[in-house]
Amino acid sequence: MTEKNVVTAIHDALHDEMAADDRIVVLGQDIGVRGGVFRITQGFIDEFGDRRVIDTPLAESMIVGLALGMSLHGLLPVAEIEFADFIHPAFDQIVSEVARMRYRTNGDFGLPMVIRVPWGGGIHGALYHSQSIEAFYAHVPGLKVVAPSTPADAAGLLRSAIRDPDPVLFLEHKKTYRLVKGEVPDEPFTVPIGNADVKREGEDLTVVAYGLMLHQCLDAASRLEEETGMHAEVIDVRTISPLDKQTILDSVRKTGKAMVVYEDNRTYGAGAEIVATIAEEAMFDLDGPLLRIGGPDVPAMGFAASLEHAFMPDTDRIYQRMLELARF
Amino acid sequence: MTEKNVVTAIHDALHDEMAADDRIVVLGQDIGVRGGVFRITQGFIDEFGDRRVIDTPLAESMIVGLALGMSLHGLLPVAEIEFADFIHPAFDQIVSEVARMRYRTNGDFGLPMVIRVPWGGGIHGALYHSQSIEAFYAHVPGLKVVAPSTPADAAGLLRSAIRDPDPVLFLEHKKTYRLVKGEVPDEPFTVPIGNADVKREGEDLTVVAYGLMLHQCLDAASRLEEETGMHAEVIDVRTISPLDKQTILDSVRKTGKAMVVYEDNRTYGAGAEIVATIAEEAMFDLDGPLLRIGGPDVPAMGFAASLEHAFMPDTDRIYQRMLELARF
Amino acid sequence: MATRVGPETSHEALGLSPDDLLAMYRFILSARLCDEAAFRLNRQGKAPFVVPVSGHEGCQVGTAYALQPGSDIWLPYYRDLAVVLVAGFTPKDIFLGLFAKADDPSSGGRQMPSHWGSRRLGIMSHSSPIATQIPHAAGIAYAAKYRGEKTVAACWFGEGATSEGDWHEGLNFSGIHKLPVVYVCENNHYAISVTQAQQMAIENVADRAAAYGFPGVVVDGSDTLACYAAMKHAVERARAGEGPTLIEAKTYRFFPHTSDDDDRSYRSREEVEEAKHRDPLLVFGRYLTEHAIADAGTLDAMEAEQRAEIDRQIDEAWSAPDPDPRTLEDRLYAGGGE
Amino acid sequence: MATRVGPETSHEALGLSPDDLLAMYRFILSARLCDEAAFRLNRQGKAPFVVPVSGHEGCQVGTAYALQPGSDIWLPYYRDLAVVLVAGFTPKDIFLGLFAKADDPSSGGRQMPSHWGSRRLGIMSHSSPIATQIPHAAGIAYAAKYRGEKTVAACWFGEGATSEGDWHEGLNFSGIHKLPVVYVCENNHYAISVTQAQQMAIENVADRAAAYGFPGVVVDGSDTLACYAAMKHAVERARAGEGPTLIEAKTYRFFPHTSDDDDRSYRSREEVEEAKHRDPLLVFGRYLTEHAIADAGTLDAMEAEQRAEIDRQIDEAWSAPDPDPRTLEDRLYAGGGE
Ligand SMILES: Cc1ncc(C[n+]2csc(CCOP(=O)(O)OP(=O)(O)O)c2C)c(N)n1
Ligand SMILES: Cc1ncc(C[n+]2csc(CCOP(=O)(O)OP(=O)(O)O)c2C)c(N)n1
Ligand SMILES: [Mg+2]
Ligand SMILES: [Mg+2]
Repeated sequence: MTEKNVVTAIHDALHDEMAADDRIVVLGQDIGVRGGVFRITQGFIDEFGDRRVIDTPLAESMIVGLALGMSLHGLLPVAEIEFADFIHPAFDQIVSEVARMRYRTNGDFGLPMVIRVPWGGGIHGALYHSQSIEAFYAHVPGLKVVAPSTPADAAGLLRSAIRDPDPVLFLEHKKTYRLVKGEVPDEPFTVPIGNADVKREGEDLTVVAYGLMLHQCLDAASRLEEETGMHAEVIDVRTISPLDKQTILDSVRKTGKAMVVYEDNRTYGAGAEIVATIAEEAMFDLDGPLLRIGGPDVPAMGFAASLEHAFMPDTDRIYQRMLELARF
Repeated sequence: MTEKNVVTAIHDALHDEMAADDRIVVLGQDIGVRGGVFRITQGFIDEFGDRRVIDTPLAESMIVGLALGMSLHGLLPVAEIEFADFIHPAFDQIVSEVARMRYRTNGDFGLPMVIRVPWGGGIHGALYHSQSIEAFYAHVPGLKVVAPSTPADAAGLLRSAIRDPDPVLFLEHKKTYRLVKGEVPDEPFTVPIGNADVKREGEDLTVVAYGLMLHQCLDAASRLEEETGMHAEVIDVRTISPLDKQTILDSVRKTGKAMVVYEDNRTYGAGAEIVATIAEEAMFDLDGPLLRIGGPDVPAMGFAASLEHAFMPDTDRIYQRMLELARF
Repeated sequence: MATRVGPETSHEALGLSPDDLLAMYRFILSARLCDEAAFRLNRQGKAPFVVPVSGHEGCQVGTAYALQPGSDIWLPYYRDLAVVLVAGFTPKDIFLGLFAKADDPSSGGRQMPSHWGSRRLGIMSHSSPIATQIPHAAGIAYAAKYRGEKTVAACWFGEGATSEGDWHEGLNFSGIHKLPVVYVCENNHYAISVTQAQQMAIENVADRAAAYGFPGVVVDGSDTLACYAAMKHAVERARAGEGPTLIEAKTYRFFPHTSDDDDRSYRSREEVEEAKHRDPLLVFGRYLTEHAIADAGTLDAMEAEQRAEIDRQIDEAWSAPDPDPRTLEDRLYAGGGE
Repeated sequence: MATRVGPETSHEALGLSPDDLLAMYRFILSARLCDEAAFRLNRQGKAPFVVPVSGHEGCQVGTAYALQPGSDIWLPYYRDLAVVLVAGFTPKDIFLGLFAKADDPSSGGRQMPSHWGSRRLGIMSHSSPIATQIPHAAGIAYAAKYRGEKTVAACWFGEGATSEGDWHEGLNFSGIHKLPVVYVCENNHYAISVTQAQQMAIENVADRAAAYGFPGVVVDGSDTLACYAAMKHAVERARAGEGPTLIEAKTYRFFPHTSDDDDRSYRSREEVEEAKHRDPLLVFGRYLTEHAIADAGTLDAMEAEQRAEIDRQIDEAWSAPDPDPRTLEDRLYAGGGE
């Protein structure tokens, strides 16, 4: 075990996978001598060379389409989109091509490939460096979408993603990069795609979250325990698609109360599916209202600190809603 | 009043608006001499000329970006995307540019423009001529998304969309184009954006739908009445964003039972938001489970008739679930 | 500016034997006959959707024949019936797709007809959205080069496809890395109804190659040997590590865009009839007779035999099983259903 | 192939008066001083994010000065501080944006600094995603032509932007319809750390104009008058209905990409110092003194006066109110909040 932040955990896992398998190549903007704007590929160009560490032109659709072609011809590409906000030009390649290759060929072709994407707010990124994009892609059959929130999960899920026979969209919350630290096993362990994780056990209510919000929920949960002695069970979704309904429903059936917290625009967001799933499958086990906390329905957050702060669901607001629900 | 099918209703409304206001231009692929692949702009090129009826190159991102520029400089563009399946290359222009212009300029700029998109299945379109796209765009703040299901609503909502000071994504279900006929007022009436419509009144359960599914739900509802004497209230969402919660919640509070039907892939689909909204705001008024019927989570429908049929939620399946719920 | 290749007079100079020429003619003929049969089946209500090839067979066979089946990679688009025949599809494979049968090698009846794909034959699956396969070709070529193979990736598309951003992005990357890829534009001057003049402000698509740092070549698409010559040279350059080539074959589509299209609204019958004077089947047939590779009788016999063979394969395809609706959710992910 | 313009020797030939030259110099100087002040404020912790312009001022002022403020349309990108000064922004406007104040004319503190926009001044709002404004420029130019105006739309971007599909799609449409638009590429040879050689296989972005059927022009970006000459000619062509021009100004970015960047990882200090010998401020200053438009003393006085003025406007901007968090959901739709 070694304590690492999220950036280091991802850097090390990616590095070790590349060292072990030369079919793996990384491609993206500024990932070479610059080491990536978030330093995930720091030093890679010197160790693996520019044939395996490819600084691409400024063209996201091409980056994804190129990775697809590489995957079709025996490589294991790990593409980086510089910011989640800039993945939109690649929407057609991801939705029409990457996600559908296996299905449209009736299983004749498969596409092992990973698209790494730094997402999320709280870093003064304003409208175009703060977006959440999971709702768009979780809805796309054929694509797996993971969003780890801790260094260990990031490392373990990245290894699973690289070894997965199908395409994986790998979401890394920018604010957690250096903020969140934790113990990471030194051996090449994996965390399975498709399993949510109970990050904190409790019996009074269930709180479902992912990304930065998971940590805010954990903080609110500790405060709830300190101030009221009540225990929130906090579930880290980890894999947004396919969604691990079982873990969520088991917890809700146990606590009888549920709330879902996410940073993205609230309406038609990923949290809607989680709430809808609980409502459809566990409504009669509930003894309290079903709550959802999401970001306001405006395009991401403003640059001004006052606007960014007003956008992000904060620990205090989450705590207050937890309290109401627990007391209900 | 004149009886028209959906194609004629849209053709006539668009024609009359263009005749009345020469700021309106239409642009898209094959909309000129070809009259559009679905004949919506039949004859326009002769009447309005090629400066107002623009056959564009094969580039959807450009079509939307071009329309944005036209709107910024005083025109009222109505862009056509040939099939909803081909709007994906324009995702960035729609999400990052069109939807955000007013917000990002703090109201300094506004973008009156319409993007017309034929969507949906049941026409032997296979994986890439059958898709539903509403879930992707309903989640985008700043963009209005409408999906009429009848000739009158199509005409009235198109006029509202063209006159709206903000961008509107106008979804036309391909299967309804010639299948659905109805009386359309001859005067230039409008149907307000943002209002759902109770297409059939009832007290035993509430059924929420849009697009082709609305008609299947109406058929199932008549059968329910004939065979059991029970009455389903069928709500046509009409505007997917902003969602008319009030009309839906009022009905659910009245009937105490609700089901949501949509053609798109079920998981993380638009129906999830509707179910979640009902669960959050009316759970204690429910005296039955909350049901959702959606398409399977595979990329659209296969070309083989057997696969297409297996994909589409059909009237019989809808009827059976209605029956269960009504009897609950 | 793009260079011009052809007219090609001697097949010997190209290293093509009489057998090669007859094989090429057979492919052209077979594609033409498949087309006619498909439209016949469409009228009979047995084939709901047909994408014609007629008019394009010469440039398709000419370019495809210069590749190495088994090792080179094919990225065709829906118009490329003749390309996939050269790549190894049988007429039966074509009709299994047309009838959307369970054994359709491209998609098991999931995709529309003419959306080709076969892992075994190295034909990369493509979708309906235009030009998305261009960056795929670059990625495949990059992987082939990375792995030290001599593989060449060839990618076909229409002139309308050149307007999509993906086309620009893919060619740009290919040029930067001097990848072993050949881009073939089948310029038939229409994108459904949109004319070339509405599509671009230039006369030759091939001139765009200069924007990406590699050569562009214009060739007469009805001259099969000229197309072969241009492709042969491009493939050699690619194998030698000299990078991509953009070949533009000027051609014409004899039938409507698809069986759903009505082309009378956008082009005159005279224009269509005029174009048929340069029918690649006639042009190449004439070459064979003039060079005494075959006489008219041989070619007629070949046609009769092909017709019978194709009809036989159509019957086999027609009687094949439809996809089982219970497989609807299979093969979305690895291991998902057998 | 692109043509070359300049070096430009005589301003008279360009119809520029001594006052014009002094005004142009003042814009260049003022942009430079805004840049220095912004980095100072960044170090003081008062400006979290700065996008530098230094090195680009010559080509920005040279091209922008050839437009008609009030009627022509500006589509700048984040690097174009000097362009928006010419278009009518005051230094205070710049710093209201830098401090994300409620009165920031571009976005009221919603967007990052240097994401320019002003309806009043005809500066079209842009976003962070690169190259999305290219089709907007085409649409605006189409509308201007449709309405029978003499308006010209001018659109600036870096060489990295040319790799995006939108760039290709927008230029293609502009060429087809011979639109009154001028595209200006500020080629500083880097897209953050990605070199031009990694970005494209060609030396001159301007050569790509041939792919769209209109002229491309290469000009030395440190030669302000040469940039003006190229732009003046392009604007005249556009107004005369002769269509678009692609101008490529070879320039250099003296500072890191932004205040968040560290450029030592991808370029040597020697390279940066070398480039400063062609500092457009020095080059143009020399022109003014050599042509006796102004002596060193006048220029020094202008600098002192500008410095004081900018500091005054910075203080005003700094003390302006922050956005009210209660306005977070306002102005998403028309009528949504005041
Ligand atoms: C992205 C996208 N937009 C629109 C379409 C509809 N469409 C299908 S084929 C076609 C024309 C293609 O023309 P071209 O590339 O010249 O090929 P051709 O059919 O002429 O051989 C269009 C517009 C599509 N399939 N994909
Ligand atoms: C679509 C998109 N991808 C990536 C980025 C991140 N990014 C911001 S600026 C930049 C480099 C732009 O280089 P260039 O166009 O040459 O302009 P310069 O900064 O050199 O003036 C990149 C990659 C972005 N803003 N948008
Ligand atoms: Mg064509
Ligand atoms: Mg640059």
